[in-house]
Amino acid sequence: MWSYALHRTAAAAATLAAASVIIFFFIHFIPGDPLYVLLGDSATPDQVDALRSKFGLDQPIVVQYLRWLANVARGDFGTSIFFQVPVLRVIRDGAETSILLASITMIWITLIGVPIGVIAAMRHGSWLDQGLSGVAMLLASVPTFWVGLYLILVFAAWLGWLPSSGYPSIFEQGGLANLRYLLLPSLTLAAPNAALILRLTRASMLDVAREDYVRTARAKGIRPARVVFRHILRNALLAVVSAFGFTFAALISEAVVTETVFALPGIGQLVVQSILRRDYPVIQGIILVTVVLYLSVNLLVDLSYRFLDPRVELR
Amino acid sequence: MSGALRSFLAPFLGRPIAFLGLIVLVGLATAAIFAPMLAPYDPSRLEPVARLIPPSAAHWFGTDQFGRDTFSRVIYGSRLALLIGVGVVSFALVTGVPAGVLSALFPRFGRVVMRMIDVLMSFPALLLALGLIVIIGQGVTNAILAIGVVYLTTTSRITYGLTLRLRTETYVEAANSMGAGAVWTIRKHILPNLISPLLVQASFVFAFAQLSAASLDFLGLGAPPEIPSWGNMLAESRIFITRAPWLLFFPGLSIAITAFSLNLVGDVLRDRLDPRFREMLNGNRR
Amino acid sequence: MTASPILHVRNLSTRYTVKRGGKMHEVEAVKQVSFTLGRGEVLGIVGESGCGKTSVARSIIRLTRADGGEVLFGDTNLLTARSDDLRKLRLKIRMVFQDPFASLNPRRSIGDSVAETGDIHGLFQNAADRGRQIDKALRDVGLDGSFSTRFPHELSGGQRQRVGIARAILPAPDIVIADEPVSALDVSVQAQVLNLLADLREMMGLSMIFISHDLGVVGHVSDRVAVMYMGRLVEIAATREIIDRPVHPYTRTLMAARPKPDPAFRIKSGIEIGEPPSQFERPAGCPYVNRCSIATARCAAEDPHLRPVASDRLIACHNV
Amino acid sequence: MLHVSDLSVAIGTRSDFTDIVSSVSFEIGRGEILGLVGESGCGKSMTSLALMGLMAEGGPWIRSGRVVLDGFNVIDMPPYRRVESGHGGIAMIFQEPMSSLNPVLKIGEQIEEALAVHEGLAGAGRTRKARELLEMVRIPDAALQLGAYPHQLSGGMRQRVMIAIALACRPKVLIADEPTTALDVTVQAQILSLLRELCDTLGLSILFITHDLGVVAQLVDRVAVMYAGRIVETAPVLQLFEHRGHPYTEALLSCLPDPARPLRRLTTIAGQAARPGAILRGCAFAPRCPKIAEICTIEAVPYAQLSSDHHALCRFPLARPPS
Repeated sequence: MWSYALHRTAAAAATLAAASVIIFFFIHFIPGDPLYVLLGDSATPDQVDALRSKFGLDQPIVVQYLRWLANVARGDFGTSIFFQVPVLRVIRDGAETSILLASITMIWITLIGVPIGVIAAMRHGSWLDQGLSGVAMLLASVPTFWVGLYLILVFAAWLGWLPSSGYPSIFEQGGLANLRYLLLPSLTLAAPNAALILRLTRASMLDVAREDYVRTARAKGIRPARVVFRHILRNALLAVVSAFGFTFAALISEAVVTETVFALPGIGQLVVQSILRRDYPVIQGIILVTVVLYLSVNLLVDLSYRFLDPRVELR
Repeated sequence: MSGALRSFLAPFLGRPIAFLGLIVLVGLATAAIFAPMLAPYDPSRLEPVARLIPPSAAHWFGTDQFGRDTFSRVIYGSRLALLIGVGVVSFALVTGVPAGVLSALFPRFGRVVMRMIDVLMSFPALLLALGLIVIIGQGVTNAILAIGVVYLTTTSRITYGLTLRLRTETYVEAANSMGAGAVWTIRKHILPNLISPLLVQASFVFAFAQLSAASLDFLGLGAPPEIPSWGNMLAESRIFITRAPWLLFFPGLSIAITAFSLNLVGDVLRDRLDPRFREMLNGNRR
Repeated sequence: MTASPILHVRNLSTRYTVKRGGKMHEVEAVKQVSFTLGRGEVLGIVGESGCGKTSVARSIIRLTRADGGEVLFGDTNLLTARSDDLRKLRLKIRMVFQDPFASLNPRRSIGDSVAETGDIHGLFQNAADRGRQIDKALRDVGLDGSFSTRFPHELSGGQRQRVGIARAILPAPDIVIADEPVSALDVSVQAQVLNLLADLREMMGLSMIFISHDLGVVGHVSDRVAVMYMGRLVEIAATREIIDRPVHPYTRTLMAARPKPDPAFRIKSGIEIGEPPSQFERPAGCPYVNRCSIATARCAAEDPHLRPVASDRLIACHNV
Repeated sequence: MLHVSDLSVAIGTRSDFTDIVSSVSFEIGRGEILGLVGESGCGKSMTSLALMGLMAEGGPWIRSGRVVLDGFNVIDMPPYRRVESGHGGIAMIFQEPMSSLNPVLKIGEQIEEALAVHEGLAGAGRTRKARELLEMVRIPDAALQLGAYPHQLSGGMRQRVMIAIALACRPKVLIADEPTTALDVTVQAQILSLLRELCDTLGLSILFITHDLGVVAQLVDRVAVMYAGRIVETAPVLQLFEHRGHPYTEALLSCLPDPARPLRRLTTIAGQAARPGAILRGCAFAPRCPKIAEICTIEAVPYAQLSSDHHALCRFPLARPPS
């Protein structure tokens, strides 16, 4: 039982290790002396010497990498050039927004994408099916920020129901009501990805419906609705669950744009600001955090597969 | 030649909407090529007097805050869209396909390459592109390269899966049993059977590249402002969202129609594919 | 009637490593298989799925890497042949495959597929010569030249199998290894292809290894029959002997289980035949031990070797 | 027990259709095994799906015919509606054991599911009945196997589970669509003997569909030979093998390689198998028939009665060879 879980975890760790090497070299790839890249052009000489010894920049590259890895393990991602505070703290401030945004979006994707995909598949070929598939394809072809801007135009500017930007934390004044700031952003982020999940659910439902064991179930005299939910949906969801892995990746990517459109104080917007401000340590830190987050979500999806599909032991 | 054309068009004739998709793509290409003739105004000519005019007979799509004609800028924008699409697709195919094919046919080489691809795929798409742009700098070519790397990973992974599948086909084994070398197998058996699945992949990559490029432009990290691009136009329109909604509508619609048509064409071609390959092409990502 | 041998297979062994339940398993697909093929002879290899009959063929033609033993064709060992020896092997020993729908590349014309060997090894002087050889090969298998410009999807299963045979015989080979060539065809089409193979055998003096799970077909086509079980050769003898007087317990079971197309001879139902063990729990000693009606303690301990029991019959069993 | 009369299945639209099964009629008595034999594309599997009411919507549709089970016409009724109307007496097993069981459900669950529908048993009673069914189909340590998943069983074992599931539906008639084609010959022998045993002990009637004339000879009581969507000959199995009335049956049997007389050329059938619907008038086998006459291609062909229960769809049936 454990060999599969251990095997998958080891694979994820190996990928993370390899990714960390690339992330480490990120600073060195940037044109210019790594010291001034890390400290900014107006760094004072003693700041430069302090940093050189801390990261052992005069040491061979492997030692530098290990030194960097040790620091990162301890949570020391270096100091933000712009904010002059530890990078981790900058990221932590933005974490709440991004995590809440991602979670609410995942809920929308699951609530909208899967059920409608099932309905479209059950009504295969009907007007409803073609309509839903058409809308899904349209949503999957539309730039995220265009959807966002239009939601702002309609719900914030014209109707004034919802705030168009900003996000006061739920721990501050206003409490949970502040979540309404995330309503439009999460819908913007959910639209294209829910469309993809809808099309995937529909396609895998239709594939499974053609399988022999579904014909066996019908031959047993089982009512159509029960055949759909007990036999077709259960197998179709296997494909959908495995798609949640890369949907989460798409989510992180588009969050960068969505947070910029809605001026949300999340990690996504932070990356863009840091790039424009040439705040490289923060960029490096964010990339590392998102890669760790993404690989862990992928690992979770992989491990959950173990319980959904009994054949997985064979793999 | 007409035989190949007819066989290419065949899937579209049956489905009117898909045919529409094809027509839109042809329209995009014509707009891009004949932009100077089609655009009524010089896209970058400032006309302070004609600032923020709504769509009218003189300016079909209205004008922006500098008095530039939106319709002309949309027409010229199709040039960049085509350039980005073709650039990203060719980069992804030129690098991804050989990597996928060779990795599948030479397992020792394959294990290393596919591991590297896995590592690259652990970076969410836009972050990978942004990271690359930070290193190689902004600009159209760099944007194409950055987005190209993102779709190099999915293309090589899909090609790897397809080639692994093709390698076990009986006709490839028959060729091996007759003494066919790797080059012959690739040229005569693998590549010809990769063409239609890769055509499907190319349409999806072309569509996603539009969206990624627009995002980069919107974040101000894509094409420089002086080049008319749909993404830049949207970024600039943000401030006038309520006063000049047409600035938001037309560029966004152009991106959506282009991406939608390409997705449609990709879908239609995918339905004609051998069912065993169809399922492999779901692994795309934005 | 052993004609002078054209092919010697000695102690051929092939192992696959298979991933199952997270662990790697070694499966002995072919274990110490030895036999000779006479010039102009048809040797049938029969056995159930997973018995290694296809692996033997794939090892000889080097589609699969054998782990041990040797295959002598004339004086060259095919398993280690290099450059022009290997080229000779590719032209002299040809293979016909089972599935007519998968053995032809859908994107290439019938002519190109038939001429593939010639194109690879440069057997054609010029395009005209190539066209002639294609037409001749197609006519030899009962099709006409017009097929060369058509594509696989325009042909029936039987026609495609004929194209597969044309591709194999184009370079006038000495040996054709046919791996279940008619199993995917209907009875009426099967008869046509079997007649074709018989004609080609006479016309070109071909020696053949004919692999099938269908005893009726193998019995009809072969001069001698080898029976395989769990990677081993358990019995080999003249066809008449195997059909009328099977000796090895497994061969007897196989003969008994075959549904003869004659309602007068019905299998007495209920005879205990048991299931072949999976490749992964291979019993020690003789592989047939736990299904064999005459098994003794020795069978469970010691794996029997193939030994002659009559003028031209070899058996791998302690008690026969 | 089961009467099928004038069953026709067509493809295409209601106005412009082609019959892939045209006016097929036969009966199966209690405890009798009727073999439906023919080459691929002759419509035998389509006939079985039509009998079961498993026609997928959008695909071929039943144009005409009656399927009377114990006096009740169940034509065009999907299985669940037959069960609800109390006439669910037909069960079915299929060719591919590898893909006919739901890979994510335990064997026990898939049997109990059928029991729930047909027997209304619940809880422990249902599990006990499922175990009994597994024992009835000779699966070793049945209790353990209830908890197994399909991928853990061999092809032969899975086919036995399919039979157990069919038995759970308390059938009067079992339709078996090439159940042993994908199995090895030794495993096939056991499945065939199991089916014969179930016939004798439970009085079960079986419609056995196959292309293998050897299996027909070994198992069935009566045979119906199909060609291009039509039944061309029906007879008790011994009679059919001795006196082949229809030229196609004669050609089919003489194509069989017979180890007893090796190395002689097999007789073959000229031409290609008829595409369904290609032959509109006269006899479908005419183009390939050695005894073709002008009238064969024009007039509709009547059934010739060769003996009380042996008839052939041929104007010039073959005479009985001197015994």
